[in-house]
Amino acid sequence: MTVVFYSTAVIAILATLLVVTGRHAVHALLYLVVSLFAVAVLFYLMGAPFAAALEIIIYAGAIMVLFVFVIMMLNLGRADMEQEERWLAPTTWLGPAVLSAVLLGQWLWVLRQGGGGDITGEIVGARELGIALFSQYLLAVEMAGLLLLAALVGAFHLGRKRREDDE
Amino acid sequence: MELLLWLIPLLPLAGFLVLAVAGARLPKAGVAVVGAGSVGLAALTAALLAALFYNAGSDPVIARLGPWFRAGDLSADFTLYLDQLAVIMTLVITGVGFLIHAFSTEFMADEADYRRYFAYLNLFVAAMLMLVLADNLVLLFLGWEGVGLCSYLLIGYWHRDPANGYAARKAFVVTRIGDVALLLGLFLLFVELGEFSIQPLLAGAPLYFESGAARMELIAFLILGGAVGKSAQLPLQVWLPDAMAGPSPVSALIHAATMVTAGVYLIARLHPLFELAPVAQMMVALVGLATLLVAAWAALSQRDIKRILAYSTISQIGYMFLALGVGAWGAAIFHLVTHAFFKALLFLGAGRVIEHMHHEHDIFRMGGLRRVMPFTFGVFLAGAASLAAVPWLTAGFYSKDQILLAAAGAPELGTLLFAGGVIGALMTAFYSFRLVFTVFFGEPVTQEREHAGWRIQAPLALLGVLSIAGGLIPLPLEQVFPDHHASHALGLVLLAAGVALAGIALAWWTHGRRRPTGETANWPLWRRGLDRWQASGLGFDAVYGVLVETPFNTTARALRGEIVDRAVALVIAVNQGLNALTARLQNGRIRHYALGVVLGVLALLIPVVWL
Amino acid sequence: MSMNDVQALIPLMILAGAGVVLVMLSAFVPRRGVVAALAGVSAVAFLLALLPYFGTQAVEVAELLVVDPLTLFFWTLLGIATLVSLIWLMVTPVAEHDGGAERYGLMVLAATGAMVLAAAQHFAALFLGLELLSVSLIILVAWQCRRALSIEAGLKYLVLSGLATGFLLFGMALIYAASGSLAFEITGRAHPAQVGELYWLAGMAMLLAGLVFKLSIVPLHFWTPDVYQGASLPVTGFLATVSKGAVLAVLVRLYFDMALADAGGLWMGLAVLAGASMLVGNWLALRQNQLKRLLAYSSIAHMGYALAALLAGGALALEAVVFYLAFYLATTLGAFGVLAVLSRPQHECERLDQLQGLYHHRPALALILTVMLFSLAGVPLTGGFIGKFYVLASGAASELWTLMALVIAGSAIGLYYYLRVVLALFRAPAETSSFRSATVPSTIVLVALTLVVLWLGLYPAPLSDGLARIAELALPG
Amino acid sequence: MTTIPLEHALMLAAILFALGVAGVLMRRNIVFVLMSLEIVLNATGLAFVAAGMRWGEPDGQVMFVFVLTLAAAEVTVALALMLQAVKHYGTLDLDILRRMRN
Repeated sequence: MTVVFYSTAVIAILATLLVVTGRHAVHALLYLVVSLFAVAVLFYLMGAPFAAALEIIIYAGAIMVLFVFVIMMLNLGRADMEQEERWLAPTTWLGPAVLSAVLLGQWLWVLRQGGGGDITGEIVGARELGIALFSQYLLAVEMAGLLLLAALVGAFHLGRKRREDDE
Repeated sequence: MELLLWLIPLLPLAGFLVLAVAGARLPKAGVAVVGAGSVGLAALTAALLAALFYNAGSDPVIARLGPWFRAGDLSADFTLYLDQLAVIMTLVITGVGFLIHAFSTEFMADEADYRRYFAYLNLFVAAMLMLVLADNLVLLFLGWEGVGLCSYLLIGYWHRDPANGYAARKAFVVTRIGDVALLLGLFLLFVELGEFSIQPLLAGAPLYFESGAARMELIAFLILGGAVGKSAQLPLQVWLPDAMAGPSPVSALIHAATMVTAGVYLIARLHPLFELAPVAQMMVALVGLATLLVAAWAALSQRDIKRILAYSTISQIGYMFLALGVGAWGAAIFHLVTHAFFKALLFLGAGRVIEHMHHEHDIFRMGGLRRVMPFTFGVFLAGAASLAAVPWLTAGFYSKDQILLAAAGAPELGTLLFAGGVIGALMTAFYSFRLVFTVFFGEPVTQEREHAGWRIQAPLALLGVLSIAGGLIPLPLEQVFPDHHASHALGLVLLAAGVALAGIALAWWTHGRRRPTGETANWPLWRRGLDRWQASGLGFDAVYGVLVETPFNTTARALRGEIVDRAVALVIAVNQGLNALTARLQNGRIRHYALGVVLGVLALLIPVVWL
Repeated sequence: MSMNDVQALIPLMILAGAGVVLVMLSAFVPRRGVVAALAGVSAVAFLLALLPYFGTQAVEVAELLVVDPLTLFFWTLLGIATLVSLIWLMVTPVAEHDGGAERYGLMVLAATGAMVLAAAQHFAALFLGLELLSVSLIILVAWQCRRALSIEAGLKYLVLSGLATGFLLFGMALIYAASGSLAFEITGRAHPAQVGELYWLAGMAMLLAGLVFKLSIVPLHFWTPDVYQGASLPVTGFLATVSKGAVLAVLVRLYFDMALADAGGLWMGLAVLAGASMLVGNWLALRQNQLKRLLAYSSIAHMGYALAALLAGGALALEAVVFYLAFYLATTLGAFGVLAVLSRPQHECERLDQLQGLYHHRPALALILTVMLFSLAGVPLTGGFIGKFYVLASGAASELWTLMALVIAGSAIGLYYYLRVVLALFRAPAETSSFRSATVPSTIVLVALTLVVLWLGLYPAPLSDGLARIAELALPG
Repeated sequence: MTTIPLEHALMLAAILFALGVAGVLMRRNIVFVLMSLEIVLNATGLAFVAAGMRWGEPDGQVMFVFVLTLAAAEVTVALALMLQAVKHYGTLDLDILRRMRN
């Protein structure tokens, strides 16, 4: 199992790397889905099957499909790929990459100190999660609902196609 | 008495509020009545209060209006405190202030924005009164800020000319540098003594600090920094001569009764702190000495009538600092009072002259005004005599004499301080009468005769009388200041007197006696040469030129003003440069903004990980 | 959840319910005025619902929220600010197609998020409150989708705020990993003793970075001027007051509940950022002629001062921050109010030259704006002076001389650009300038705000005493 | 069942997070920037779940659910905004969106 964990982790990292450096939007999106699947597997391995399911259903399912729709609407083609090629000149990415590496270095240095304990893989499933959500976190769930409502209103207003826009 | 005390600053404040809010509906006469009347009433109140105060044996009066605020251990109330020092300051501010207001009602009658002028003036007086009457340092700082704000508003208002924008900025930057120092000093004081109320603070300081303790010296130095900025002393004197473009009565108010004397008052008020900080106190004396010499020297070569007076203000305040520095607190206040009289008079008189000459400021384009402006000449002469410290006749002589004697008696560097003061006195007498002779003597440049109503004549006359006789007014300060033993050597007195007379004589020689002569073409050569030599002031002109004008102009050109001027320009430039730099980073690119976010995270993360 | 809990949440429920109802209602009620009025009523109802709680004990609500005197104070403050923002939203004229009534509902939802934030004592509440506030705000910022600037501002805010939220969440996760709890106090107690102290500290650093992003602390400040400029005036006002106030509120609670003053490196990092904010904010504002950007830069500096006060630690620091917030909210709302009142449809009053000579046409508005600018500059007799004084007093009490010197120097620079605006108000008006006159309701609000600012400057003692009591209760020991 | 050190799970989250940050910093195309933001949020979700499992509590997963909610809400608004931006600026290039600057 340990082998599965680490190999999945490597897959997640590689897929994510391909997303970040990708040229073609749809390809990048597919790599992102791969990465999300990998993370879902990790969730499962860590003993969180429900989280794994959510990761696939909502993240890889709903949210990514939204992306696909938009990319299709924008009809990104070969020209855009060439443009991406030009935008990704070393002068653009070198500085940010170094900075991100410094950040990562800091984190890894902190995490290497250890002492965090082990994940035993004991399962905390949908039942416990549900109880927690609807007892002590009930208020938070309500808040999440409001959050979604706000986003809905926003998307409705911003995405609305108005008659006068067509002129 | 408590109520009366509060009335004094509140009356001009009320005047300001009325003018600011309802002034638009008032006719000019109404504005004049409110503007001058409020200060006049304050002056009357002050006089009444002073009478009561002295009758009651000069015991301090404390008037608490109510609490102001409290933050932790720190609290400040709206409380005024009247003692012998505050009484004198109040009388001078309201009295001289009222005379200037009264003068302005007629002098400024043609000004389009009469109302705002008086509103600012009233606010100015109110802020200054708050400053001198404050019982705690926070209230004092309120007055301090108010005075600074008013001066900035006035400069900003009158400087329509964009070229003068620099002057306004300069005044702003320079006085702010002083204010930063002052505020730091006050907070340091608070942290050490846990008190903002002045009297307990002054009483507590000697118990808490050893004389010469490092913290005490630091505090005194910071306070001195504030005083130096506000009172235009070296090295922060540069803003004052440039801040002259306002109308003359404003200059009179800034230079005589308010604003620049704030620094002198502050140090005098906090003198026990300076007594505990001998190094800082010596610094006060040296700053004063350097300032009085440099400013007097600068005044020697000015052509603009108001700039001469401006430099003379800096120089005279240098004398006050000198007195403070040698512990002659009473002498400093005495000179502050007489200076208020004659400097207000001189500025108002200069305003009359400038107006008469149709806004000509250059004294060398004037002349002979004695004949056409006899009244102005009379009072101006009284003021100039007092400034020049004409011996035994004028108020200025008595106050300056006290300072010089005190300097001579100083335990350290007494000779140096005295000698510097005497040289300054010589220059003072010279430049004041150079001004008088050039402007009022010789051939008249105009035949137009002056006309002045009583609202102009009465204040000038009164100030003239005070400039002469003001030295006889007793200024009891024994409850506030410790006794000061000054030297009383008759020789020194005579020396000071003689120097003043010599300066006047010199001025007569170089600028009074010499006037364009008649036809000389058919004189023999020797006679022409003699005449030219005589006409050139027996060579004094050349000496004058070599000793004063040339070096001053050269240094001025070389340094474009003064070194400090450069430093100020540097402060401005640095801030503007940083403005440009930071603004360039604000380039609109999300990616760059996101870099900022990551940098911020790192800025918090790295110290956590590595410290 | 007991009855007691429910009771404590009534004000919050009113606000949240009103938000939902208003959003729904906007679809059916075509009249903007009706929705606007209802939004105002809901804010008033929220404030009225607070009344019964004054003088009661602290109530913890299901671990997530706590309603104690400090919360009540913040709620009152933010409630009033919300009400005033709603009024500015009403009085600012907008082009017809930008005037969707949903804006009122969104603003009420954002306010709900702010209230949750101010009462949060648990990371879940912090996170959701913050995001409800942010997401609603992003939409409000981008609302005028015919203006390119509005969209640009919305997108900038969204991307940067999303990134900051990422750090915030990762920080929370690390703290949780180290301490096993998401409640402020429990994790705070866990910090010195437990294993993984470095986890805890690094997590806290990232959490704080996410929070100070919303306060526009340098160098996380870059979004501020662009978002301020792109949003419409009332939304900017809301962003500058309610959003910053709520984040500052939760920062105060975090700081004291988690004893951050003892975390040396963290403290040092925050101090550096606070100092940088004071200087950079003021430098940026020096020559700015765009009023919204000017206020944005000035807010950077002001949040730097507030953070410096917090860093001093102790009861006095708590008092100082809360007082500072109170004065800052009143003053900023006043300043934005004057600008909002002077705006025209599709033509907001946002440049300095548009204000030139205001005094000669609308003396009352000019005087009100002058009071507000003086207050921001910290001129005595206004609330700003006392606020600055509080900051300095708390700094002096902890002997933070460098920070104090920076506060004083920053204020010295700051005065310059505020006075620049004041001078423009009193200068002779330009030929072409014309000014709208204020309506009666906005005049009343503006006058009230002015009186508050002056009251805070002239007689802050009652508020100070109240804050001292609150601070005593909030800080055990 | 297997045991995994918490550090390793968190390190993975950190790496994914850093990759996301790098994406936000260096991509000019809005679509990629938004995807990078999703990576960032997903990484925090992973960290939460891992931390929750280390304590054997559901709280970590609860936070993950909320993160998921936020991701959904944010992406909805973001995509709508992106379409508007394309309409106004005619490009997906974020560097062009800089009409507001000093």
